[in-house]
Amino acid sequence: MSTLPIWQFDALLLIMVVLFAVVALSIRNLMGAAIVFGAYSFMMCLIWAGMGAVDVAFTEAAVGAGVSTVFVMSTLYNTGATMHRRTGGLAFKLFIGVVVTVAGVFLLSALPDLPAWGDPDSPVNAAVAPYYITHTIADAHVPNVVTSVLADYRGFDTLLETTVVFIACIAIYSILRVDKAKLETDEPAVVAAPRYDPGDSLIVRQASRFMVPFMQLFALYVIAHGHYSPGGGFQGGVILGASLILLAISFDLKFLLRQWSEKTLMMLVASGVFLYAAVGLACVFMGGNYLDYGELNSILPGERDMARSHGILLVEIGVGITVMFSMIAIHINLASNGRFDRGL
Amino acid sequence: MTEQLPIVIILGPLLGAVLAAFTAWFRPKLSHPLVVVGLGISFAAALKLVFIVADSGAQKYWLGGWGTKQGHGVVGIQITVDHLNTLLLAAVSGIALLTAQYTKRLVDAELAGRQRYFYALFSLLVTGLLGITITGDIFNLYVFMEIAALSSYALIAYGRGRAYMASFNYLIMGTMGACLYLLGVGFVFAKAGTLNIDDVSAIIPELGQSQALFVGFVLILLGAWAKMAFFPFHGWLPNAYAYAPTASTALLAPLATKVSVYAMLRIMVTVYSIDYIIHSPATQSLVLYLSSLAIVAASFFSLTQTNLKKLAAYFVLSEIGYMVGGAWLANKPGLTGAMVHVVADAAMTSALFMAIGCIVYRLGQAQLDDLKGVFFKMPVTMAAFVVTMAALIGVPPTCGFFSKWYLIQGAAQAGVWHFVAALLLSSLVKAIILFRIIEIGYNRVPHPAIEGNPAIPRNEAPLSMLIPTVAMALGLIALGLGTSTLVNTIISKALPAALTP
Amino acid sequence: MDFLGYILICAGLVFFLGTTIGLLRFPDFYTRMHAAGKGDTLSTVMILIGCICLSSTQVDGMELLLLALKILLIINFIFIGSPTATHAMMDAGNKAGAAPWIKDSK
Amino acid sequence: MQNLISNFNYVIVVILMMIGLWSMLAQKNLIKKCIGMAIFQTGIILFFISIGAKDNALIPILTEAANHTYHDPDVAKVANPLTQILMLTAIVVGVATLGVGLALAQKIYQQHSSFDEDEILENQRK
Repeated sequence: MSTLPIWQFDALLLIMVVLFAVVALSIRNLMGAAIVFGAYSFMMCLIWAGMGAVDVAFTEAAVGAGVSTVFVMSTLYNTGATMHRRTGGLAFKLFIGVVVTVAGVFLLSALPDLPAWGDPDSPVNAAVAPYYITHTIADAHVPNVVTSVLADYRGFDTLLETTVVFIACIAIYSILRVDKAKLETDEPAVVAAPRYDPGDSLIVRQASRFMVPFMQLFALYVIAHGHYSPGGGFQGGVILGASLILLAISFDLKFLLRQWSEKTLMMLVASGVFLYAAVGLACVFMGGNYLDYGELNSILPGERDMARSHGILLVEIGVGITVMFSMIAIHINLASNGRFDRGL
Repeated sequence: MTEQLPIVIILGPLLGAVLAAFTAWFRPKLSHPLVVVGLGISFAAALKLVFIVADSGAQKYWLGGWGTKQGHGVVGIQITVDHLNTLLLAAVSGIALLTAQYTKRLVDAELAGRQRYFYALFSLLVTGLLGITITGDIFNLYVFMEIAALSSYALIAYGRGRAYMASFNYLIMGTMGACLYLLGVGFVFAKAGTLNIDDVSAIIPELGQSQALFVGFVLILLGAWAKMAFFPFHGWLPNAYAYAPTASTALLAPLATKVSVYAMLRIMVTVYSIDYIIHSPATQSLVLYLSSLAIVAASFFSLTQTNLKKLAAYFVLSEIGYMVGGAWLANKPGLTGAMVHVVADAAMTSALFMAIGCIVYRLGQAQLDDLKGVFFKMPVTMAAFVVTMAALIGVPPTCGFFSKWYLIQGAAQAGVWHFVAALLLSSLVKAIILFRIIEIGYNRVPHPAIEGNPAIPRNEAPLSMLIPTVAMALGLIALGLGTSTLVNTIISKALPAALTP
Repeated sequence: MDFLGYILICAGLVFFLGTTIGLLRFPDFYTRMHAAGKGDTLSTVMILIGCICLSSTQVDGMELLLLALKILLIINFIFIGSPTATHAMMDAGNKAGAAPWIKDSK
Repeated sequence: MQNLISNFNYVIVVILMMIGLWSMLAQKNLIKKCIGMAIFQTGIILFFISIGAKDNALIPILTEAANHTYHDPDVAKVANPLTQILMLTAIVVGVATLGVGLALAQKIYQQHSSFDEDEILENQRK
């Protein structure tokens, strides 16, 4: 393929990233800040893709630039997007500035000691990592090294990461969800100004109806083909979630909730983690260590390496399920302010 | 089957939580027993491992069977149960089990109608804390840290009202801590090339003087300090613990900060060797001053509080100072004291917050002025409370005395007299507060035993709460009596060999 | 094929330049959105087709087909998504009462 | 010039870290704090990816030879997969934290009709 990177382009991107960060934090309109932050994330994607980290870039594009921006916007939809100008507090800001600068100088003092950028013999690149590159085919028959490390060598991290998404989902649910019956007495109802509803427009509805199947098809491809190309459970799950979020935005939440009730959504979120943990537990019952998919070769087709490959696919599906439904549930909670009726 | 025990410790609460999240939708009553069963399995495994470790040394477990490969070190994730963490594992899972039993009534009363995911989050928090304790991989530790942190934000936010802002502040500080930790891990990783704690600790001495390693060390410590609310980062803790529902605080206060202290100990003792601290005396004395300051400031603030929960939160802060200071004395009694105190303080804080929870359950609030006559209303609870306070002060047969004794011994040996003074001052302040509470609770009302005074009806907390509270208080004394056995069989083996005796 | 690819990409960049200038220089919300919506879509599509042409000289057979299919999917998304988004934003601006520019107004 | 680039990534990391940290501590607006948090996290991710980068390296997906066999990879020419896995985890953790932070901010806004920390504190004192 191509050789990397044209350094001028990289340097330009890096400077742009810093600029975007500053702009995102200094803009007074919060909606604008969210958009600029999305652009910042896309810049970051380019930089990472330029350094060969395609899976990370893919995830950041889907998660950091896509879904995060949607989350911030649905929060702002229910609240206010403008910041009041406030004076004072300058001394405090300066003090923090000094502290942060000291921290920065302290970090910079370590730079000469770090291995140079791109050195293939640096400890990080020479100690553990080569094992993965040279053994992934023999061990798990997965040419995408990232997938095999993600779901097999360091599969425990990924189980926990899925758990983190699961926790975030049920945490947001517990924080925001309110009963409609209690609404009148308990929480002051926020008086929302009449807002623009994109679902009013026929063009938007038809266009998203046309795009959603393609998105889902692509997402399934990303999950299933994660062994051979960038992607996997996370990215695919996020895209699947995004396709339904698109439906929720272009029609309305009720349209989505008619197909996926609250109960179904929240139970599916848990089921993905359960699938992952159960696959690991099955390995223990077959006589191996936890998450040692090789032990599954008596129930999955193929020898140990193929059993690993299939085990990876199983857990990726678990990850995909949890991530997809978490993203939808988080969006619904944020957008409808926990009322599950209307919203962005 | 015993070789699978380390992973069982994590899987018990994890699967319990996931199943509880399922049953919350069709059999809500099942959630609590499921979580209790999960924690019970975890506690049994942890207890069994204490004996195994005492007999045959550290137990290592490789996830996915990915152990050491020739020339590469450990390629997978390792979890380790050794002399340093086995006691804490048993303490965390045991306290969590007792607390889960204890909080049932509190949750039904405080969070009626909203408790759908409470026990799932409760169990996930325990998963995270156990994971931080058991893991043998510095990146895996970060993930567990976030699991514990995210579930605790939600548990605090259950308190509503001001709890949301308290939880948000905790989120910002907690994430800052986690990010600093992760950045520190990056620096260590850049120099060592591996994430496995055993491998890193073997590589670090070979690298010699290295600024990147030092920066990594400082960043990791700052991260751990933000998580444990050590002195300059303590702002979030009192509000978070005071406004959280009592049921959440009963779990968070004893365990969350202690486990972060353990993480710091693990980094100091195992990842970087203790020589690293001995060879940087400037940092060492700075941290010792900070810990003394933390103890004194927290003690001072606890004197000014009128709310029992906030007061207890400031106790937690001052105890953090004990442990950080003890660890940074970097001599044998100091480190022993810190290690004992992590376990002892978890038990003491747990008993303290359980007693406070009983009081809140009956009185509805925890203002000091409302405690009038509480000794007559709830004699058993208050007996447990007094025992706990005695332990916190450091009265001999309780565990608080022994750990404090080690700490003072260590400080004296290192010649750090300001730390000794801070320790004694903090004990004094706690004694003052105890007597103040006794004064309010006992003397402010006319004594009912005297003829003619109105009788005060007994109104004890329900047995499901009272039994764990009393058990915990008795446990403090038992732990105190068993301290020397624990130190000789387990903790002394966790100390680095290079230490001066 | 290479040549065609470069031509397409360069043309795309020219249109992009036009979009950017339009976005900055046009007088009101609607005309700016018009520039952004139209030029952006066209130039992205041109650049992506240019990419297909360029890659056709490097890979072949099944691999090229798959690659082209993927890029065509991207084009499909952009071709539908971008104008729709522009439309939604214009509509929202209209409802929010953004005043259109009229010739003599300032 | 190459030397400048080799440290340039790290310098940017430090700057991003400073921006993010400053924003988390000094900004009064809760949403800005959340965005600052996310910037800090992406800075760290950039650091990890930078230490795992290799000059002129390909993406960590092995190329297929005929018939389901794969070429023996040249380790120096394949980007480090390990740092990438770690950062995948970090990204997902980041979005989870951001979501919880936004949910809390939304609840706070409901109570106080403001994202401004000072106004919220004033409100709470009343």
